[in-house]
Amino acid sequence: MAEFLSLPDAVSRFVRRGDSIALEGFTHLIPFAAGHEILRQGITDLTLIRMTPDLLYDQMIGCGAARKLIFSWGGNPGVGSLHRLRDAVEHGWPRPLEIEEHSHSAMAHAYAAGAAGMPCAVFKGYVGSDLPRVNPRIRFIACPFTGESLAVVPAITPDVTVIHAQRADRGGNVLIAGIIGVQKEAVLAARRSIVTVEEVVEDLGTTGTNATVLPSWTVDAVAVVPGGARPSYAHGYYQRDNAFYTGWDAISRDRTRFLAWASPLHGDTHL
Amino acid sequence: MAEFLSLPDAVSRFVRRGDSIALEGFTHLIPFAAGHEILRQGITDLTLIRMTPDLLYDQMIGCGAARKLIFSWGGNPGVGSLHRLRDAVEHGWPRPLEIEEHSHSAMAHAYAAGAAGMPCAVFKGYVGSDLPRVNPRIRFIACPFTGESLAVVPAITPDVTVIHAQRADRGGNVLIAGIIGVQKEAVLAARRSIVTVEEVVEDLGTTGTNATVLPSWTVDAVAVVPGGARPSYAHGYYQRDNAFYTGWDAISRDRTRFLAWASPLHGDTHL
Amino acid sequence: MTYSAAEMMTIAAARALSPDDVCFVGIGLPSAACNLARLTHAPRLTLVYESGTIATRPDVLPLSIGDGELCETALTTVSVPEMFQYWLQGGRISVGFLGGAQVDRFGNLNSTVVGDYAAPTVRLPGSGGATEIAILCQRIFIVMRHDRRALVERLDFLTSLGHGPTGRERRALGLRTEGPVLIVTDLCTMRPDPETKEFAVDALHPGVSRQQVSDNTGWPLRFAPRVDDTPPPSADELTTLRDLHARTAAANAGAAAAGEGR
Amino acid sequence: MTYSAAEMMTIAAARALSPDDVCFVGIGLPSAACNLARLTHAPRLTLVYESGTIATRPDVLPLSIGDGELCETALTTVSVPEMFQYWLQGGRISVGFLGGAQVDRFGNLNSTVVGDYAAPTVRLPGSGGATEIAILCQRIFIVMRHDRRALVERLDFLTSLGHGPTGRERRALGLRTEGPVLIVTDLCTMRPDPETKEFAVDALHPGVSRQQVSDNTGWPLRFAPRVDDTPPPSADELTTLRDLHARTAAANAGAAAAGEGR
Repeated sequence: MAEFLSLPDAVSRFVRRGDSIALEGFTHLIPFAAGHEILRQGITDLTLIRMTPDLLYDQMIGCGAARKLIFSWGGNPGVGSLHRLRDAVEHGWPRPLEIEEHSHSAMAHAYAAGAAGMPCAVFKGYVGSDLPRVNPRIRFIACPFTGESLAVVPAITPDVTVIHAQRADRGGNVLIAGIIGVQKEAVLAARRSIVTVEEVVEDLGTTGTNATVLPSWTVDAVAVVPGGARPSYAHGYYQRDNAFYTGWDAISRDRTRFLAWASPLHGDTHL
Repeated sequence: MAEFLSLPDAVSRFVRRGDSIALEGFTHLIPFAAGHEILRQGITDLTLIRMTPDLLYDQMIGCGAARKLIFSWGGNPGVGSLHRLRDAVEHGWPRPLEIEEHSHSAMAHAYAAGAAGMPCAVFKGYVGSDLPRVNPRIRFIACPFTGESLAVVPAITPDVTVIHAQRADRGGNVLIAGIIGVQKEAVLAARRSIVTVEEVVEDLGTTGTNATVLPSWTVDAVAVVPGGARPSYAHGYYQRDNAFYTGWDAISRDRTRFLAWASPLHGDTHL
Repeated sequence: MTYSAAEMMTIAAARALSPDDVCFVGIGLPSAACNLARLTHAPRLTLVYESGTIATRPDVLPLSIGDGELCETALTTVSVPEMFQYWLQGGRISVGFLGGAQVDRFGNLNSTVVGDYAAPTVRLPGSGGATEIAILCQRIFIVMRHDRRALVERLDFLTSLGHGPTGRERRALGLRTEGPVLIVTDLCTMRPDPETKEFAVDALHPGVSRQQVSDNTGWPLRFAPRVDDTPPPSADELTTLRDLHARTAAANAGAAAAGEGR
Repeated sequence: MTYSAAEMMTIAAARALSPDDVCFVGIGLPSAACNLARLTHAPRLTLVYESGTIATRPDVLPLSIGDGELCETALTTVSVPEMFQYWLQGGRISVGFLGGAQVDRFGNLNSTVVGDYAAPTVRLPGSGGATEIAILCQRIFIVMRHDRRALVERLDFLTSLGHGPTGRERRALGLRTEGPVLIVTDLCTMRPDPETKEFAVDALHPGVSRQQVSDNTGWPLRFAPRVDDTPPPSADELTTLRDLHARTAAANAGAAAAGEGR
């Protein structure tokens, strides 16, 4: 059963130094507030997992909270590079960042495999690409019926997944709507999970529907954090702050400007 | 793009003698009218595929339309046996019926694999069961990362899938709601597909939602057949005729009573 | 209040459920037992049916696993592939109910054929969800009518793994789930020996003798060191169960009157 | 009407789409080209974005692949795993648009690194959907700015398979999809030789010379036996494209005013 906690309490209870952690969101519903709380609490040595590490992971990497990144596309969508990610990979600043790199299809399949209790995901992928040469966690097996070569990657099973959703009911059941991404799979695949929500309502109104719901017994903590996805957006609540995404390019290009931006978020331990 | 056709035209255009065919439905939305039309047109030598062959397949098997059945549970839910199925397996009446038998999980995974363009489905299954001894299409492979033994079955890719859904819009997009079963996967896995619907509406009302929709370009024919699922039910339209299901037991127990029941459905060729 | 053996059996099964359980529910007695538990001592009990309905709270018992009532009272309804992938295989279910035509002393089940597979005397419905329910739910409760044709020395076909043909195979296969922990019949309840995994009677329903149970069992039946008497149904249990059945009968009669058949 | 090279490029890409195509659309030029096609000659064109939006009809161009506009105008929105499983891998997409930092003469693409993978000069965003889009869509259209750093003799990293490093690998691997059939740049369009699969210029945009194209290409560029002149943008194409961009700019300005940042 999900417990209702404050965001600081949820993070301190369920996120630990050295965890593998997925803060998922596909443009929509990115859990910025929870990510910033992790920085504030100085939790470090994280393995960050996400299909589309964008500004939030750029910020966490720039603050030195991550030792490894598992990802499939690292950019500022429609704007350009993630300069903190690049600085870490290209120059090891503020600390070296280990990379495990996949394709979107591989990661989507790997989250689904994690949710489905499978040790690995089998799919049609990586044919002719150099990625299997640089990632030993990409293998191939033959279909026992047709002989066709199929790609295999390990299931993603984060120590903890954090997502933002529109709302929960008083029982702690969570509704996700709109562009739902891989958030449901990321929660079901994880050992622990935190969901921040815009609001708590009496009734989700999902009875009798095929809505995307995480039942209370699949979630550890629900924290009510209105605006918890900003500058990302929450369908039905607020729009994406595209200006912040565009403006991030200049902030993140420059270590000094980034450090000034990040100073209110610094925990004690890592910079 | 789906074409709007009458049910007889849709069946004669897209269902052929000797086809492998899935008339799917999980208690809900069973395409009885389409199945009966197949009998009326005397299409035979079919390989019937369905997780839960119930009364419709009992009727089709009793009429001699099937040479093979691929299934995972063959009963009259809450009532008892499918006597026509039993008569075919136990006594070869009216013709012998080849059986390929799976578990629900295997068939659900195999439909999903078919929809996903995979040659096979890999899952945790069949451990310790005798089913792999009697079904050579159940194999095992080892996870390349953990060594764990995993079950593999071939993807289900029917020549034709027939389902019943609540409604289509004028563009031929189809909405399925309520207990959605494996119908979407069965259509996406098939080479050809027919959807019967209760009605055609101007707008499905699914824009901006996560509803279960089959876009027009995934369906070959849409036929408007109000009541097309009776005595099964259509959520939002009519209820299940439980009395018919209960009454079927007595009809199907007896070859003579069954033949009398079936006589209006006989095609010319098979009995 | 007087009561039938079938009522005792349903009530004994219901009592075995804990409030925090998430149950994969089959049609018939398991559905009655789970809903009875939900309406009595385990109001938070979560019911999942393989048709895709999650956390459903039906007011009447479904005739079929895919009845509209299940969807209309569920928190949400997912596709059948998702049900088997994320929910059953994902390890989200704590208790699965299974039955079958035959069970052996180690809780292995046959729901496939009586006789030879290729030329069966009786063709049974088959596995349905059972083969994977048996290996993927944390614990399995088995419900069976108690007679020698059902509780057999040797299965004609092993559809769903219990503790294995000799009681050792399940452990050897490395499964992390517990397997069958309880058999409930209309005569008694049985639990497996911690070491041998052979089921032994641990409680007799009121008025049932050891001899009667042994006579109706197809293998030389063991009794646990301590055999309890099953407490008889309470008035609350009986009333709740009968109300549930009465609502179900009334709803079905109404639906039959409204329906038409082909 | 005068027009920019970027406008010509977008319009040339749009023209290559057929009304019955189902497109897997990326952000930027592909999104502009697909929506332009939908608003001009191909109103039935179906747009699918990897964020899960199916048959979307955005009124403005998304800045990101997961913008709310895409969901709000889609027939339905599915999960990202479903998008990659049933829709891309299921073979439902006829045309995939790809770009990248580097392309070679056989349509292989690099969007991973410039320099050595372990110690890159430039760390690029990575594959995203591209690696599987390249092998699973029926046909691939490549869009690139035409310069020697982009159209290279040899890729630093092969992220997404075109016809293979020697033009023969794709066929040898047994893929049933066609692979890259078109490269659109701001200078020309190119199509692969049916036998060698080497891309050759088949049309020059208005005012562009052969020399100019060759000078901006990192390999010894071939020209098809017949090289056409790309028809200049029509008034309708230009107006529609500019209206689309104007609506987009207005919407973004409005959203920026409404938003607040962190």
